[in-house]
Amino acid sequence: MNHLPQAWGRPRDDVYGAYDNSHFQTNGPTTHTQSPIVTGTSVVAAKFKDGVVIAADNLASYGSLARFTDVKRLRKFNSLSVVGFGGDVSDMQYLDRLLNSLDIRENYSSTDPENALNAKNLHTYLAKVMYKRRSDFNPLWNHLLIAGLDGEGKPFLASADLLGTTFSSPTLATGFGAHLAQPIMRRVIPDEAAVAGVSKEDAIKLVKESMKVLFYRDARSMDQYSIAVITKEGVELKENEKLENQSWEFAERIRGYGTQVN
Amino acid sequence: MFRNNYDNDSVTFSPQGRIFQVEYASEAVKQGSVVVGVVSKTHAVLAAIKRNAEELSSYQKKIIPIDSHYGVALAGLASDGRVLSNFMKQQSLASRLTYDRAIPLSEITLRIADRAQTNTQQYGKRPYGVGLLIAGVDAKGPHLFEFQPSGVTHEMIACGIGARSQMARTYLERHLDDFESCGREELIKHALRALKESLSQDKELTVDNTSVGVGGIGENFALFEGQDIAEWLDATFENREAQDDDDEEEGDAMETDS
Amino acid sequence: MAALFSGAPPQGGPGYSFKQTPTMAPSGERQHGFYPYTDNGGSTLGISGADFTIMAGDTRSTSGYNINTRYAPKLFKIGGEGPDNKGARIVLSVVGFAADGDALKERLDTIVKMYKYQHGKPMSVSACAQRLSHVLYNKRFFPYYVHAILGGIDEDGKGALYSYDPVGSYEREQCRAAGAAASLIMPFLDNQVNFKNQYEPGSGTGHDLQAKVAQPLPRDTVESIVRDAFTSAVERHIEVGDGLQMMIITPNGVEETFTPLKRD
Amino acid sequence: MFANCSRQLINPALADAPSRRSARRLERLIWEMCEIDPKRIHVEWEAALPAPRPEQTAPNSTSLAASTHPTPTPHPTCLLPEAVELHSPPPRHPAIMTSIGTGYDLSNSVFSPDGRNFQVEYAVKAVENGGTAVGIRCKDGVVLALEKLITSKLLKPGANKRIASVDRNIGVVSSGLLPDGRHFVSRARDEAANWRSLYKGPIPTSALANRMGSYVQLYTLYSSVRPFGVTAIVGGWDSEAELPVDGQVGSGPKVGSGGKSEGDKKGGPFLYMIEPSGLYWGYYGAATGKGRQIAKSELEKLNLTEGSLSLEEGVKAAARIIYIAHDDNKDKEFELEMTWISSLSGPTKGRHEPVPKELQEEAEKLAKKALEGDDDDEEDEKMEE
Amino acid sequence: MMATGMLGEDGIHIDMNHLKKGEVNLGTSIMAINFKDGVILGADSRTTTGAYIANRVTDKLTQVHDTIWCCRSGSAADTQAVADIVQYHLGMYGITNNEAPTTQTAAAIFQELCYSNKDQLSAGIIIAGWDHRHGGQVYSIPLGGSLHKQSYAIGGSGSTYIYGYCDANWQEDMTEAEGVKFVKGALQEAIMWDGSSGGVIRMVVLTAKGAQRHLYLPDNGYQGPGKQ
Repeated sequence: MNHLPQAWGRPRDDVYGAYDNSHFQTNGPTTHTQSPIVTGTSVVAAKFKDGVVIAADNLASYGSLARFTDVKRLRKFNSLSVVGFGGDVSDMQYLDRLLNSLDIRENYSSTDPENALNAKNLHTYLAKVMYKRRSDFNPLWNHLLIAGLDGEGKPFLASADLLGTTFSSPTLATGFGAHLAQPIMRRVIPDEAAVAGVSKEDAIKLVKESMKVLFYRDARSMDQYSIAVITKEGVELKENEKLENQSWEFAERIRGYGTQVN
Repeated sequence: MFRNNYDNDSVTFSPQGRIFQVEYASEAVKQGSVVVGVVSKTHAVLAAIKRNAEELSSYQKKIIPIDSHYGVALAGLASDGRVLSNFMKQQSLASRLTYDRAIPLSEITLRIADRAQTNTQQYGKRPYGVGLLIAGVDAKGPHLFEFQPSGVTHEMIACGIGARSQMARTYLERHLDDFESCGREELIKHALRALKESLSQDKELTVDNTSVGVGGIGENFALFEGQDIAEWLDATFENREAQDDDDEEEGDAMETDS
Repeated sequence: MAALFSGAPPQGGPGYSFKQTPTMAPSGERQHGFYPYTDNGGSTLGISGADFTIMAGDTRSTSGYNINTRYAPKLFKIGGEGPDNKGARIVLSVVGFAADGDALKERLDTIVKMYKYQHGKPMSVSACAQRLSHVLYNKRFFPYYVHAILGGIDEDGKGALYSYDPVGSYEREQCRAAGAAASLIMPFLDNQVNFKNQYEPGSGTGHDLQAKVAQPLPRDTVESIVRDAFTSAVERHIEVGDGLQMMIITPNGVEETFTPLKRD
Repeated sequence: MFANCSRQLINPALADAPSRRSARRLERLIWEMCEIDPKRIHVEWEAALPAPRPEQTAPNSTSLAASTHPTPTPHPTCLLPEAVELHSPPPRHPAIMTSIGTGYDLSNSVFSPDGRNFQVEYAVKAVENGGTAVGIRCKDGVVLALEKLITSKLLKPGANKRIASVDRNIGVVSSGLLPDGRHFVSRARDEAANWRSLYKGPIPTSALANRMGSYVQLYTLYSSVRPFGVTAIVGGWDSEAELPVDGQVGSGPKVGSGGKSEGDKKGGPFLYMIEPSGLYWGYYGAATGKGRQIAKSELEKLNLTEGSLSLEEGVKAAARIIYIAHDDNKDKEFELEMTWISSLSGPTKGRHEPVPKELQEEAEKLAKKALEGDDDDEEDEKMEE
Repeated sequence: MMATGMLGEDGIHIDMNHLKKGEVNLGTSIMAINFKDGVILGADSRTTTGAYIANRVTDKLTQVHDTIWCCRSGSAADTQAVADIVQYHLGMYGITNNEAPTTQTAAAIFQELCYSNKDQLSAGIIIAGWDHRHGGQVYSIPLGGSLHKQSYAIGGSGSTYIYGYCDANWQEDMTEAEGVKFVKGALQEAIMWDGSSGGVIRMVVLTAKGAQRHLYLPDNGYQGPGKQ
């Protein structure tokens, strides 16, 4: 259960025992330890037959403080790809600028869609950036999902984290979402073959349902979120969605604990 | 010692605004044996004459496959060509590794051209003495680029550089409109015929002195030499032995031209 | 009250707490409390035969108790033509920290491709094996955290298999299992491939027992050993499962197969 | 005194209008300045500018400490009499008119006894042989056009683009040595990227022109390099919108920021031309290359200073001017390349893009018609008079 | 034990132990708001070294260009150094480009410094500026060096106590008097509940008319003297 960004990049206690920091202090004392400060929580995404749906809420937390409530964590790169950011917001902004300069460079010679970087190209690039930075011991404290279409126009969804680890799956979620949203989404889309049977509406419903569960159970989440759908028609990005159909009425029936009835 | 005062180095303009050193470098290209390139809607073909220094020596390398989607043909200083092709190979691999993308041909051409340009604006460097034809396929289809020592590059439909290449270019210009719709085999034939035009009359294209590079949509760029090209040579110059036999063949008309 | 505010993860492992701060005097050095490795689980194995080598690996990728994905290949063709490595005769398997594994794979692939470009012929598996050792050793102070196995066909046409530790020590072997379930699979291979603890029937008892002599196994036998090894490992190790990827390297090329494993 | 003059020299109000009057004023200024001990000036600009490096690194690295441009250095080449002469023909000094054979023209960075740098002048000759390039600053955008002589039938038609983008909103077209033009563009892109990495927004066209002027000028200072064999026209649209800081999140008050001054217009079209000496001016209409004289006289007819020409009219005018300028060269075929940059509300939404095929074809058709009907037109004009 | 980030155990306050021994800390309440005619910056005046008040009349409102100011929180030394560098850059920008830098430019440079030196700095900065073209703007750069454009921003240790106050009382498009009242009310609360904030309330109002300082003293219930 190490879903909090603060815990990313630490060795797993269950495998390695409590982390002995002195390993990295051999030559000289330490100054500030880098760690995420202003953070975003989960990003969730699912493929469907014609594309990918991706969502993330609009909250940036400062420890337990819900500090910024208008932080859009989905970024459209071009008409083929969207990147979702979990983790540190300052590093997210760095990556945003990096992608901006990449986009400028890519469009010097032409804006032809044939030559545009597709989601797969973008994922490879970002994974390299993440791995390079972790190898420099100066990681970008993010967990990214890259959603879009690959070179053949097929749905593409893959992840890259602060260690440079990459993987791809029909449904993906970062942070708390890996625990809470993935099981929900995997029930509907268990494998690559199942993607062909999922419509855009199904996928949107599924992702929205996951966002709701995350809002119920993730203490660093909020009920306003961004959601993007990437298909051949392009990117449809909505940045001010509100969670709908929440269920709280049952609180009425809950009284005290144990045997109390009034 | 020099023809004039302005041709000592590549950082001096002549009063007419020319840079003689760069122009002389272009002459080096004309010393190299001829190479030609042609593209159709689906394929890109390079063909080259290989020279051997003497009867018993091996033939030089004229066509170099760089990445699976393209290759280059060179005319001029082979060692300069090797430097550039190594650079291209590195850049191509880097593109695959960084973006998982085959480097666009226009991009790789620009990169070597920019390298060549610095050699023409700084003292102590000399321009490259090699011309290249870069041919292959990228996301936007087949392409052919010409690179000159000055750093000038052009995208071409067909091109020939090297010794006596004017003859090849004349042939290519004459058939310019045919190339676009050519199939793979037909395009190779055109390339070989153009190549043949540049040979002095007593010379023939043989399996020993000819190289062919072919790339296409859905087909990796590959180099063909030796017996692999025998069939093409036979098919292209089938009238070598029996010249008078068929005269409606275009190739035939060409033969009588020369 | 402090507990309510705590930014530390719920399980409160000592490693995750915010509470502790550096006690030593600061200096200009850039230092991070950042651990650059993780373990992505999974298992691989390789067995060489008389004229073939089989490499295999499951396709599960994990982070702790999470399954990242059910399909993340651990087997990679090395040094073929183009991005699909057509015509490759060498296969690398990596297990451990997947990002390092991918980086190692790309390094080796680039080396083998450049070798072919510069020398005009494909790299032999023995040369490739030695290069891989060097690549790992050169990074021994910040190692690729992977257990690599390299398979191919040697210059005599025999199956070749090399296994590596993360810092480049390597050895040519008959068979090797690596990764999360290595300790489960390796004894099984010792017994089934190298015939450890197998004796000639009727050769006697006690010191008279004659050990069964290991010899190269036929391909179908090896394939079924591999399947058995993985189906068993899946039962007993949570980080192994989802799918079995196999690559059979013969002088004619590399055959690739995929079989589902249990996804529990 | 020196500092004062330099401030004026980079004053956009001055640099913008290429009118005779302001050119004279500048010229006077320059001469005033030349009366200052030239050695002192020389030392000052040498010290202010970094030496060119073998690799084309930016003089301003991305690190914050050393990142600002070595301004407020004035545009040093403006101080060179030679540079002035390029613009206003009669030389002030009794010149040794011939350069050849004197030996003063064999190396860059060497002054002749009458204070000229011949290598720079020879570089200009390289430009004068290039295809004509034109830039027009219209009221709602900028048009760039280029005459590309077709050197071989084998060239792929329409494929060899030569007008390049810098950042998203700036275009560069150059005349002269092609590879030098690419070098110029690649440096301009680096400058724009450096600007972005510090200021997190697009570089203003004027700032780019200034930095490129400085860069080109560096190549006149050292004997180890040669001057650029290009004259480049830089056109851009500086966004009129309120730009965010790259990467920022959040958007401020929903009602918008308070306290804006009404009618304070910002951004708009800009056009500069940078010469091999490093000299640059702002223009309403700029032309360089072989047909520049004809092009300039045509540009003057457009009354661009009035600022009434629309972008679409500009496209048609540019096409026509290139066709007219080419007329002398009739035997050679050419291809017309045109790009434009409009306002955010215009067709390109503030980006530098090729002119759409349909519009370009229409413009070329009109240009050809204008060329054929030249005689008629003249008659018409007479009648109007 | 584990070395960690710069947040205190509540995940909100700056961890005092991260400051160098004897380092002066702006345990602070700072804020900046947009209003009808521009922006208002406000701050308390307490500077502490541990529990000792090193300066009780600190000015935490710093001018970095004609109409661009910032509020500093965190290490006094760090934020002063950052503000000085930004001031240099903006001055340079104004001269070289013959045009005053915008608030965006200032925010960009502040962010670049805070982000790329995040390991060595403890600085939480709010930037507020006014220019003809964009009117008033408020940007916040919290600890990690991210940049947030906001309609109003609060920062420093005291800010945690006034999130509720500000959210409840915030209105867009306030008049100057309303804005001053809002800022004063919020800072009074912060000074009241945060031990690291205290002293006088300083404000700067930035509008087309330029910068106008305000001062409010505790001994008259923050009634005056007002405009300076």
